[in-house]
Amino acid sequence: MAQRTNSLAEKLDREALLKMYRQLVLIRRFEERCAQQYSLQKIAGFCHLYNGQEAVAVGVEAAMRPDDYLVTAYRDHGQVLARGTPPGPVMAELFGKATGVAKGKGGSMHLYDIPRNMYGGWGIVGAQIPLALGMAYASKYKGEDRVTVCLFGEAAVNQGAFHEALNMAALWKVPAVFICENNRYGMGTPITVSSAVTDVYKRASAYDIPGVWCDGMDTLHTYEVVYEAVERARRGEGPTLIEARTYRFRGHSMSDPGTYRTREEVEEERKKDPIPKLRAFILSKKRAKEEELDQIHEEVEKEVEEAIRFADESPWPEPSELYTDVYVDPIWPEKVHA
Amino acid sequence: MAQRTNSLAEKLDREALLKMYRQLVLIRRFEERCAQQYSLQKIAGFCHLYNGQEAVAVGVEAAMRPDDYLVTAYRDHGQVLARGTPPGPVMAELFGKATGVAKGKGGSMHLYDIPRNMYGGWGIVGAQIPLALGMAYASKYKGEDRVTVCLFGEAAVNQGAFHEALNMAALWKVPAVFICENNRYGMGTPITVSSAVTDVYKRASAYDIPGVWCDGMDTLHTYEVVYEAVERARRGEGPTLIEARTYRFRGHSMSDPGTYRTREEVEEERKKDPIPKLRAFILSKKRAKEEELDQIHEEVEKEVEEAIRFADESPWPEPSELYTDVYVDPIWPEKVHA
Amino acid sequence: MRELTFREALNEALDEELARDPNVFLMGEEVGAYDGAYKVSRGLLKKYGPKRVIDSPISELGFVGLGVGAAMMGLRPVIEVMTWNFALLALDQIANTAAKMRYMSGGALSCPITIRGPNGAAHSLAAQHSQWFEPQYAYYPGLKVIVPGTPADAKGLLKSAIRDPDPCIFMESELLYPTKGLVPEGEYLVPIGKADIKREGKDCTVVAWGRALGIALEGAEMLAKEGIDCEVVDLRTIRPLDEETLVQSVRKTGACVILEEGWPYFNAGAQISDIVQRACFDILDSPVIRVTGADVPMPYSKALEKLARASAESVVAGVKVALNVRS
Amino acid sequence: MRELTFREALNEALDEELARDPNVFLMGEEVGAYDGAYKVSRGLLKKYGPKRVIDSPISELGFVGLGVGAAMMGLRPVIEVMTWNFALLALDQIANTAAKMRYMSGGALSCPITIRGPNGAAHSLAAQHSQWFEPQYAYYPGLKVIVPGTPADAKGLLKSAIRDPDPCIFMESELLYPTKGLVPEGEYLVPIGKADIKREGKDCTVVAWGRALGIALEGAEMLAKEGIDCEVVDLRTIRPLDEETLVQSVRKTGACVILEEGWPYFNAGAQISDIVQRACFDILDSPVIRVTGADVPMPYSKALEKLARASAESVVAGVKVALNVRS
Ligand SMILES: Cc1ncc(C[n+]2csc(CCOP(=O)(O)OP(=O)(O)O)c2C)c(N)n1
Ligand SMILES: Cc1ncc(C[n+]2csc(CCOP(=O)(O)OP(=O)(O)O)c2C)c(N)n1
Ligand SMILES: [Mg+2]
Ligand SMILES: [Mg+2]
Repeated sequence: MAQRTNSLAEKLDREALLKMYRQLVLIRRFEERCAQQYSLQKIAGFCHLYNGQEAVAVGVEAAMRPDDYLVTAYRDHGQVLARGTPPGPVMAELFGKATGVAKGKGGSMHLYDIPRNMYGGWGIVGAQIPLALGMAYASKYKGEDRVTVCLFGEAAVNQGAFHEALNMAALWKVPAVFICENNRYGMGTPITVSSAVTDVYKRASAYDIPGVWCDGMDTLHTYEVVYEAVERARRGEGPTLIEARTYRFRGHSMSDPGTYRTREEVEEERKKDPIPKLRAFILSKKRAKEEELDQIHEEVEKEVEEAIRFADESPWPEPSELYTDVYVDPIWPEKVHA
Repeated sequence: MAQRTNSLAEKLDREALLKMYRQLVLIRRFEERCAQQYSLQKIAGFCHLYNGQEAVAVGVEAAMRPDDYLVTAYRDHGQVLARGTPPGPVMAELFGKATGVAKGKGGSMHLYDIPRNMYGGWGIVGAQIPLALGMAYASKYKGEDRVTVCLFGEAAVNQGAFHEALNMAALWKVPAVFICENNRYGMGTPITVSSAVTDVYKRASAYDIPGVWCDGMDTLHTYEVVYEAVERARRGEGPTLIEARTYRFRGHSMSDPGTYRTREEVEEERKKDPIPKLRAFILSKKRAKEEELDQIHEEVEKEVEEAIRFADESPWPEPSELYTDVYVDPIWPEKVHA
Repeated sequence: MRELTFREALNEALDEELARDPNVFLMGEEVGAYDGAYKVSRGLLKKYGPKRVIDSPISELGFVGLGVGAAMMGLRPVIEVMTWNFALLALDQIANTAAKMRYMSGGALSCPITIRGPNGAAHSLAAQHSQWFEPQYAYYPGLKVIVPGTPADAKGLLKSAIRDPDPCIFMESELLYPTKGLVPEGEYLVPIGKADIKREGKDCTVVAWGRALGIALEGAEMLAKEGIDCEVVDLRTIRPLDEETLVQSVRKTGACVILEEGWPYFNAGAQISDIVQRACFDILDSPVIRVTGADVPMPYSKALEKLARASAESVVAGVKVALNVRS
Repeated sequence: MRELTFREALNEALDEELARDPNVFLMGEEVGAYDGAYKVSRGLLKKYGPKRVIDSPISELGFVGLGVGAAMMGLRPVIEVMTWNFALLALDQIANTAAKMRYMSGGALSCPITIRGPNGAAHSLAAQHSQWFEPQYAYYPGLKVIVPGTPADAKGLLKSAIRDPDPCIFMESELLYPTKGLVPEGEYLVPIGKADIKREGKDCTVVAWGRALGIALEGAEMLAKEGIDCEVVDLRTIRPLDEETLVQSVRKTGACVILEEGWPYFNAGAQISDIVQRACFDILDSPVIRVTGADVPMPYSKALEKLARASAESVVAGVKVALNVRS
């Protein structure tokens, strides 16, 4: 059931709303530019864009404290930007440069910002769910009041890892919130083809935890629903499973033409674009003027432009970096493998 | 919810009831003698006895057609005997003899009787569940009207394999019945310690399939509930999850003293012994006389004695057997590995 | 003979086997409606319908287990793992069930399954998507491990694997999919467990398989210009290993370099080296040399990735070490 | 020095580390109320309570993943796998997450987890419960793989593993648990990555680790009676491997036999053989000889199981082959 809250969103101040708006615009613009940079072959490998799903990352971020933990899958540009990592080092990572958030070693699927409590960025479908369990377990162990929010796609729910982790999370009431970004497709496979139960939130019943859904195209609704779950977790009442119903505007990754969806379906979903939606709310509530919002677009434009320049101008990693970070201390003398 | 049927059991004829009774007694006696033979070190390795749970194997067998398929875990003596495999080759397998059902190569945890559609006997907790999915999938693929029944313990339900298999079984409506033998402990761990949901049948809701429970200490109730599910599967209506509530009278395996349960609890459960229960039913319905039932006990006693003699007198596998059955055709010349 | 890509050759093998035997079916993530993540199964759903070509959920342990169970019942499943990186999730069903059922049942059960998909790194896919898994599977008795290096071998070996009565692990390569090669017309099989000499030579044996074959051949060409004549042995199958062909070649050339794209330690080449050092002890003038990838998780950045990978240049260097030739 | 069993030595290590560092916790199936399936954690729940010693559901992928996640947050989880056979289900979290997080994050993440449990066959446990997994883990850069052979090493190495900042795979042996050995009093650590010469000798180096160490020493004693003096090198750690000690020993004795209980192909010994053949090429009088288990899933019947396993007799035979001595 979609959880209706006491209009928490109504209480958000101008600053909060503009921050959210800026994040939405930043993510969208960042992803658009990524697509370009990918065609220019400055970005390589698998690159999964977040266009359309921005309301989830932004709504989630608004619901979290900065010291709460976030972990997600390979579709992670939006989340790291929402956490506040400057776009420069993110773009540099995508370019494989030494100034990237992971020194160029991780790439698009493996973005981290530990000081900002963004814990990745993982490429094996579902694998971040047991990790999140461990993160939340650690918080509980340490007596912290910090919550771990874990994001995953609706196709990941069919992994055993989801099941095992949710059972333990429920059993031990760890402070975690499990959020399924249901964009209805796992690569080219619609959820109806892969899941016996297509209302993802209903899977919560198998673990006796609350299962709710939210409109993942609506930043504020996402914020409200996630906020309740985060605070519930913080109070020690255990995990919640949230299904954020959303949609990705582009293909699964840069190499996917996305022909498994009809043009009509995509057009229909594009009408629910989270950016105009939040804009309309802000304007209708008179929290900001048109020009102020337009100004944000311009600032973001420059910020992303600057990020690309930063990435472009950054150096490649030194060859010696090949052998660092495998272990804390290298285990064998560097040797040529020929 | 425990499914109440139109008293299918009432319609069972004398022959059917006596067959069930004989199976219960055979399994019980076989297991008692196994325990002895284990102390004599004629049986080695892990040996998981079935005492107390007999009603499940026997009720299930009565609900199946002989050409339906059965697959279970390592606690498999009861199931193979219920399928009709003579106790001699089963005991010989436990003794590691060449005349065993798997030529002595499998042992207690890996009993098979393919002509009787008993497909093992598997040692990795939960691993037989995807196998069962594949077996039922194969039936559907071939257009057979044969049903696969899969047994597993309540602790196996926490494995990812369970979750993945049940989703696909439900999605593709394969002719399978998944039966959890809930004996309340996985080794020394009570279900309350390992599962967020202790009514196992409720997990069915996560796959949108029927979930029911039966009294797994009651052969006839088990028979009725399983029968409905088997026939439902046969009609092509898809899988059912059944929780058979039962109890093992002995430790997890021969090496387990079972100190994690109170004497009182075990005593209490022993009062629900499925053998006197079926006996009372048969007598109350006047389907047989006391002496006839006693006669069965005597016959079984001899049969098991004979099985032990058979196993004792059987030869050990030939050394050359070490290298057979790895592949259909050996892949490398036999060589000494020194 | 026609020129086909590796991808097309595999597609033909699947197509022919689906047509030949109604017990063959193909299952995996995206194999149907999407035509395969790497388009190996292109057109097969359309041609054979959803009974024979099945899109699975993302449940590697579950659908590999499904295949193992269906094989146990006499079907001939071909299970596609989108890449072998993801198949670690299913290793239990492969190593503990498929590889052992025949033995544990005293021969009563068989498991004629083929599990296939791309192995090894492509470009800039980073650590979790750039791994070679041959040694992980070749360790287990009960499995066969096949790693073809040319379109013709890929087709003939995949057909053999599908018909094989034992569980076959079939490893392809994303980078090979678009590469072309001559493929015989019509039906043919390549036997499992037979190596093939892809280039004859007299100075040094270079052992390779899968995508490394092309790198080895490239290295051999470079060496030929310097007057060094390499014999390139394409193992094609890792388990069982064709020790005879391997040893004969090294006994002929007197030197051995093993090329492997994966990590340098506890890999497949180590076993090959062990065989050669024992079987050719009396004739080797220098130790067996191994050329491998670096002992690091694969970095994303192209600047680093190229350093982490085995190359024709490293083969050249390796052969020179083996032959005691100064560069 | 006192005599302790292997089990007691491990228990002491856990006890001391739990007492020393509040970030250390022990989780696994049956580790708490049941005192451990093999009683390694006996008494620890009682002493440290349910926060520090936690019984997990049977969810290997899940609770190993939990440990990896908790380690990422700075805790020091010790995760017990009831046996390594079951840990195949969790290999994805070990190989794809634990081993790679440091690299993929450019050093921002660490994963100081220890995963431990029994490895190898006991008696008559049949195919699915009788496997050796060293080579499967040692392949992955990012992991450390430790396989102690004596109670003293077990204690000192487990303590080192728990304190180590990288993910450690710690392999014990059910058959070793009840065996006794001298263990130093008080606190001590044994360094990871250092081999140890457990018997000095001059004629032939026998390389072993884990339970094979005892078999190697037994073989060496038998050979001593025949006047053959073996040096037994206990590797103790498989990754990183102490090549220096290994090579020094072989250069001293001039011959090398590697004993491994696991399967013969693509195992850990193959890598060791490769190292030795290259580093000692100039001084070896005979090839490196390997003694291993048979290339079959483990049979249940004792009649067959004993044939499948490496033994002191097979070590004796192997050394004689290496030394060209007729039996
Ligand atoms: C275990 C595993 N299997 C398969 C893949 C390949 N793969 C990457 S993303 C993906 C689809 C996942 O879909 P979903 O969980 O819905 O997330 P979305 O991409 O829609 O955000 C697949 C199959 C993988 N990375 N890991
Ligand atoms: C994957 C795996 N983990 C652990 C074990 C060890 N083990 C064998 S039986 C068992 C308990 C299983 O309990 P349950 O599923 O309830 O079945 P029961 O023994 O009660 O019949 C455990 C932990 C195993 N065999 N496989
Ligand atoms: Mg999706
Ligand atoms: Mg149980």
